[in-house]
Amino acid sequence: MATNTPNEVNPVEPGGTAESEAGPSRRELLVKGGKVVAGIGVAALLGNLGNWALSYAADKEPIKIGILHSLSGTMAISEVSLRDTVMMAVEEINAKGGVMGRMIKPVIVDPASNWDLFAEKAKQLLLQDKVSVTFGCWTSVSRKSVLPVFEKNNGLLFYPVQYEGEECSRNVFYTGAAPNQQAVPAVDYLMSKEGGGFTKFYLLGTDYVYPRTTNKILRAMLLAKKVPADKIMEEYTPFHHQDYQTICGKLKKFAAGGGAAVISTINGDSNVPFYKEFANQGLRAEDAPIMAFSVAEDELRGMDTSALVGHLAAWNYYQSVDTPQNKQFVANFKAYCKKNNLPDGDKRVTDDPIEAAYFGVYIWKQAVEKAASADVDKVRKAVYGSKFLAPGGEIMMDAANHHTYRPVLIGEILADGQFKVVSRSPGLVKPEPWSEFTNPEKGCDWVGHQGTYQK
Amino acid sequence: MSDGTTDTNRSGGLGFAVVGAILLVVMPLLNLLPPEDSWFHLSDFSLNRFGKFLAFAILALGLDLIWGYTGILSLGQGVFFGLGAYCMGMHMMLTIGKESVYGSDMPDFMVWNQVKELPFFWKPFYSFPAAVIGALLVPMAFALVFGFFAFRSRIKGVYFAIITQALALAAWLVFNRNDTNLGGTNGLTDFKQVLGYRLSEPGTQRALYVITVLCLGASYLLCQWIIRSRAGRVLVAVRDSEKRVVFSGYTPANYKLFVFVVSAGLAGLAGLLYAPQVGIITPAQIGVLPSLEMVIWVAVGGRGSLAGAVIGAVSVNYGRSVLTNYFPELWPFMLGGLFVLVVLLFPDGMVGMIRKGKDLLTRRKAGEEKPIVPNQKVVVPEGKR
Amino acid sequence: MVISLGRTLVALGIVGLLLLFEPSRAIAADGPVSAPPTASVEQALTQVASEDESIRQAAIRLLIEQGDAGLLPRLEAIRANASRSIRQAIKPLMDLLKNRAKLASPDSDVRRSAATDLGSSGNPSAIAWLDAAKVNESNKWVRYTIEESAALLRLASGDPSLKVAAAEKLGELRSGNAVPALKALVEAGAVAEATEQQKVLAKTADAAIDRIETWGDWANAIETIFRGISLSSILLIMSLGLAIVFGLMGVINMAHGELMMVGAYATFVTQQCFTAWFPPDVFDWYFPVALPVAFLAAAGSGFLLETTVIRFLYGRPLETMLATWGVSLVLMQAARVYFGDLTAVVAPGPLRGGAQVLVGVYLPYNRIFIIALSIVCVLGIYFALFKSNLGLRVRAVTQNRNMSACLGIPTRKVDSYTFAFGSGLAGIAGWALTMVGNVDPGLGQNYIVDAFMVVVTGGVGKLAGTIVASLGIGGLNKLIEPGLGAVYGKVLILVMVILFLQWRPSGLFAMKGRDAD
Amino acid sequence: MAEPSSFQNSIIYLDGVTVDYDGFKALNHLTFMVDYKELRVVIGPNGAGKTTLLDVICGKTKPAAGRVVFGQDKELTGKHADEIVKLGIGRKFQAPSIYGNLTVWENLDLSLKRSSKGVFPTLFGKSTAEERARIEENLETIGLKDYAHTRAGSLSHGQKQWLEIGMVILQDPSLLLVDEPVAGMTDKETEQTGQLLQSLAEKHAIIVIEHDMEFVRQIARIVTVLHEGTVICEGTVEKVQADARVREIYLGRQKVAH
Repeated sequence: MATNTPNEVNPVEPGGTAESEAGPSRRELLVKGGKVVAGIGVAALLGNLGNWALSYAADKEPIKIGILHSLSGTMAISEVSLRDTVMMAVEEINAKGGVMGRMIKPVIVDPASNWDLFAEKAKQLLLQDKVSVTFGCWTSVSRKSVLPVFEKNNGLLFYPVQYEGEECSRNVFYTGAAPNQQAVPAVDYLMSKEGGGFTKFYLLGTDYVYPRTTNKILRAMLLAKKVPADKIMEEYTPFHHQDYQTICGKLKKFAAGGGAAVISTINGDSNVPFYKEFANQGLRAEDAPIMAFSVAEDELRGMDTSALVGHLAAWNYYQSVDTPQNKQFVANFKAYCKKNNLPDGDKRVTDDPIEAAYFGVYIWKQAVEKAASADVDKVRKAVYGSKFLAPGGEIMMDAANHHTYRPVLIGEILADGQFKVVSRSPGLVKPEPWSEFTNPEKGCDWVGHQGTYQK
Repeated sequence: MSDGTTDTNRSGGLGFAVVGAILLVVMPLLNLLPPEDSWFHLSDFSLNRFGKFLAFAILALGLDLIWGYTGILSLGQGVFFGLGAYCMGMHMMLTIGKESVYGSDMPDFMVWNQVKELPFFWKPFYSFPAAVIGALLVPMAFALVFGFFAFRSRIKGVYFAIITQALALAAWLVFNRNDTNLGGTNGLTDFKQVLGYRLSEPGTQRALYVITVLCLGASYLLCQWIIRSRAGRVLVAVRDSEKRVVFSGYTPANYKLFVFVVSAGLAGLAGLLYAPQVGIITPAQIGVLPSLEMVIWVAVGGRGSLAGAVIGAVSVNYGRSVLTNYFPELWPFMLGGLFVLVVLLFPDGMVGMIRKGKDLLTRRKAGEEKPIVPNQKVVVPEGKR
Repeated sequence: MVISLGRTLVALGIVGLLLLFEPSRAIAADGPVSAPPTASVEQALTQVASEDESIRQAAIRLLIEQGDAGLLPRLEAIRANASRSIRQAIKPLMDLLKNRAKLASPDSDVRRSAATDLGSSGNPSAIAWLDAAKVNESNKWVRYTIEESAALLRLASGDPSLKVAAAEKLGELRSGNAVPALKALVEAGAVAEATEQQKVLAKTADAAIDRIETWGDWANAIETIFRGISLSSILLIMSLGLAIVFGLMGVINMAHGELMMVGAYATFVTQQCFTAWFPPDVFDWYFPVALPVAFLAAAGSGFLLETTVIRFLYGRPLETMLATWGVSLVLMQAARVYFGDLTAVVAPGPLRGGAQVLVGVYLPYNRIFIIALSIVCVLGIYFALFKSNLGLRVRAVTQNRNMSACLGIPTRKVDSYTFAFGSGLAGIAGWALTMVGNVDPGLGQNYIVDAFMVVVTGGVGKLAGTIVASLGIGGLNKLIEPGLGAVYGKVLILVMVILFLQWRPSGLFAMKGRDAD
Repeated sequence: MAEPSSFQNSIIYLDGVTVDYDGFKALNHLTFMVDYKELRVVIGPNGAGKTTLLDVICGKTKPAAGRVVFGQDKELTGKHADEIVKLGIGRKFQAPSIYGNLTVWENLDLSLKRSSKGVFPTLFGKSTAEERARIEENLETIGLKDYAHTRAGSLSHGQKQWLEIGMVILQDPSLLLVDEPVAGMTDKETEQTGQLLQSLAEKHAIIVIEHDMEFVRQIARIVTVLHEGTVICEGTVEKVQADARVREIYLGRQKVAH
């Protein structure tokens, strides 16, 4: 899927002072710098042999897993958190004796927010490091870039971010939401009496695959629900767009007379300028709420939330979800970040992709144990239909379509960057990679069929 | 000619043959012959990756021609690279056929974009020769038009650099648009075959590698021929004193246009070879930052030296590939730092350093003639001061 | 020299800010008096939770007529224990009461938003409340909204004569919010079986729509112009420092965007210091304080950049560009490592929201502020260049470096200070940009290519060129965007710039004369 | 042709040319002509418009008013510099303008007059024996025979000046514009340069701009004095030196003792 969201590491947070925050990271940098000086020569000489040497330094026969998240470049801000999460899960599992008595040994690579480097690093993980499973990717394009590599070499990828659907790969497990688990229920909610009974929809997104596909589904859905076509507007802005004056002007005109809601799939750093402009042009959350699919706690951390309060988001998990295991999870995550001197330490927050990345590791672990093997084909079968008590409540892997049953939660943004849940699906929602509105004839099934099939 | 090619004349032929033999014969054999666990075995992955670097080296040659020799800084080479890669990519998209996710004859992204009919500009790319010719001619034609307007009005120096940068930004924005039917941010991917050969087969990749090496060799010889011709000296002359070139009866704009178009063609060729080897081409490869990075390759290797361009492209990309494994957060520091360092201290890059080292060793013997340093500023550049 | 100029700018900035800090706009309005609940009210309060729909409706009607916000806590209690259908039934009642109470709020924004809500509630009882509130209302725009809401409610009421009057009123108010309702009336009047009354009403509504839409076009035009000016001022403020350095040294500083980022982070850090060390009621002051901090941080970085890198590359503008780009990579990554997150600063109170100047025309304060700041910067630079000693030297070196050196002007120092000053301006730009966007490592990249274009189009050495070019590029951009969208707008502008350079290859105000090239 | 018959003999003819730099009139309604095979020296104080005069002739600067005629009937006004060069006007700049990264030989080779200097003829062109002989001969003339394969950037200042003159000669122009050729030269070099120019004047028309009065006396036949963009005096060296206005300008404005 999607977002260019914030969340790496490290900012100065409210309450702390700038200096005291900058200190450790600077020292950290110096230490790293030292390592570089020492390491560069060796690394440059050994090149790929380095990996080989490292892997033999470990204990007897660990299971190797790959972590394929951008640690530098524009996406680092989002993806570093997922690496941390996976590492935390790995540490937890290893502390309890590993998988079938074997330690998990993560191989971390950095595709540097560069899509073709994603393909290269995926090849490296599969062909050279021969990992059993890979946890990674954030943007749709990075997933699409590695997909052929995984399919060609029969690898296994756990993809933890909500996405646009219309994909059904034998080599990927999708632990984030399919469109029918996020976008569709969110709009359903807005149309309901409880949600405000909105009748006009402005679909606004960053111009790439996730917003385009999501909006295609939403448009089909709205038309099916008898919303006239002239009450639906669709607009896309380029990545990193900053100037939302014109769009907010259009929006104001569209919203006049009431009953209008904005469905935002705006990505990453465009959000703050958009919300600010929206508020400054005199638009209110009461008249025209913005329902966002790419704004989560991690993005709101350290952001000026004043312009966002009262607007909505749809996810499958929030840090504020009130379950005992979630309290434990949040506390563990903060403790992990603090212990490992990760930037921001215990000020870190959890959100939907973090939870999805986390339980993905456990789903894989359970499957390996069930299959008594780390072999991709065996693990795949063992994943089908497996359940896990995730922080946000029990989730279940679909019996055939490689996606995940999850609950749908609509949240309202609060001033502290957390969400108040205003609506919750009655139970777990079955994932549908092919939307009933745009591809009613298609289904995804790797048990009874060979992937995508005609119903 | 003086730009270091005088010594290439003497020892260059041999060096070219040796390097060519290693790249063309030894590397594929190392991939093919030794058993997989041998120390000498070169994995499919490494060979394929190296092929990608060599494709970049072709682009670097073109950039060296325009920047190193002629002194025109083009910050828009990524655009030409992208045009070439997209032409090839479009062909490969069309050959996927029913194997795609949607099982449609149309490329996947058009299906989800609800494009019902293949846009007209896609149609020629059903043909492989058309795609190859397009990958070369489209960038060249684009460079011809853009360059014609730029050079005709005597836009130069910093001005030219800035408008080519703006061009890269504009191209990036346009390619990112979904309604241009070029695949948007996701670009073109999931290629299956080229000319009926499966891209997933190591043999196909090996063949692509060999073709890349051959293209690189041919490009190298082409560039060498250009710079050794009188026209090549005019290019250097343009860099040294454009005013004098005008007053010697040449029209510098035509020469600049020529070299700009050639460099665009080489960038297109690089893109053409890149797409099938990497298996994806996205707008991320053609924007402002990648275009600037291409300049780094040449700067690091040594501008004004063809060998330098090749060495720079390969070593910077190899460095990135390896170092991002170990020091991901430090890579941008290194890249930036390297660039500042090279510009400040080693304006002739790695080749310049090697040459200087060699000179130190041979000075006693050779004596008389001063080493020729291509980038030493002799004439204060026009435009400023 | 630079410092004294910095001081001037700081002073000007602070003055500008003070002008924005308006005295608080509290007014004393009499709220609805909370009388002790009468027996009927008490009865209604129990009936409101009745499962019987008709009883419940009657109770709700009564409570609305009473309009007593004092009952809210009790209703809340009832709602907490009620079933879902009852909860949903009570909610509109509570919203109405809440909004009625809010009509008496001291905060004009709250009053206004309450009036808007009442207008869209569709409940005729609110008409009387609104009419009552209007009498005491001193704020022009709140009164406007009250009138608009009342008219909207009347338009939805049953009385035909009221409806005609309301339609007329809404036309008079140029209320964009009324258009959908008015259009519905026009449609109702157009059908064959429409009554005479409906036809009259349709005619009135049609006339009202006409007025509203004509005005809407005007408002749109005004806002478009404002947006153009606003974007131009952002470009201008970014380009000024760049242009000065370009004029003097022939160098485009590719790290200029990252120096802006330094300014933005300086602002962010200042904000963090304020939240940490100062009481919350002086929090808003972090922003003016951040101005000199941002200026000095960026100027310092610029000075460092000049002394360690750029001075060794004189006479090689292209190499300088590349080296500064290397520096920009390093700075960006440094920010990513130190600050990481996508962060943003909290706008100080006076810069939040917008001023409504005309019906349908909102001018956000942050944008007005940036426009004002760009004017201040231009004036500041004008004085620095033309009225100060350093300025004289800068101009001398810009025109003829060798001659200046012969006359004993320390050209090296002039370069150094000018570069630092240009960088400081970048810091100010970064400071100002925190008001419209994020503070993140990519901040500098967002508009920077546009800023380069401005400088190139404007030409070397003339402030006026930069001003005209940024107005041109910014204005055109906003003019084209509504029609073509942001992307093709940018592409079109690039084409226009290239064509423009055909006509003037070295920019709008190129230096003429023998030394020109 | 509407020109009076006396202009029929001039190789270059400027008619009422005005050049305006932001209000400053570098040339003010200047009328000026030079005959075929004439060696003309133009002198004048700083800012008199001497270099601008050359700029206008070779198309580097566009006049605001007036016109420039080359030969009998070739209108130069509005033409680009490269077109004007092809018509047969060569120029040596004040600061030596050569290709520092090429050898002396290559410098000359590029300057040699050829039938076409378009991209493709140049790309495929090979030097003929005759062309090489001309370059050899030229090297002899400018005294750089021993430096043929030296990088031009490492020549001495005087050698660079000569190289540039050599390059201009190889273009075989009918009119040579020479801007301060002896600036920075030693006395001996100056004298040699003078001889060189005089010998060239047998085949070409030459306009020399010079400050050094000694040198002017050595080479000049007719001297034109420019002041504030107009001709104030024209004639032999003696006549010019005797002219009261010239003395006033030089002595009154700046103490040039030459």
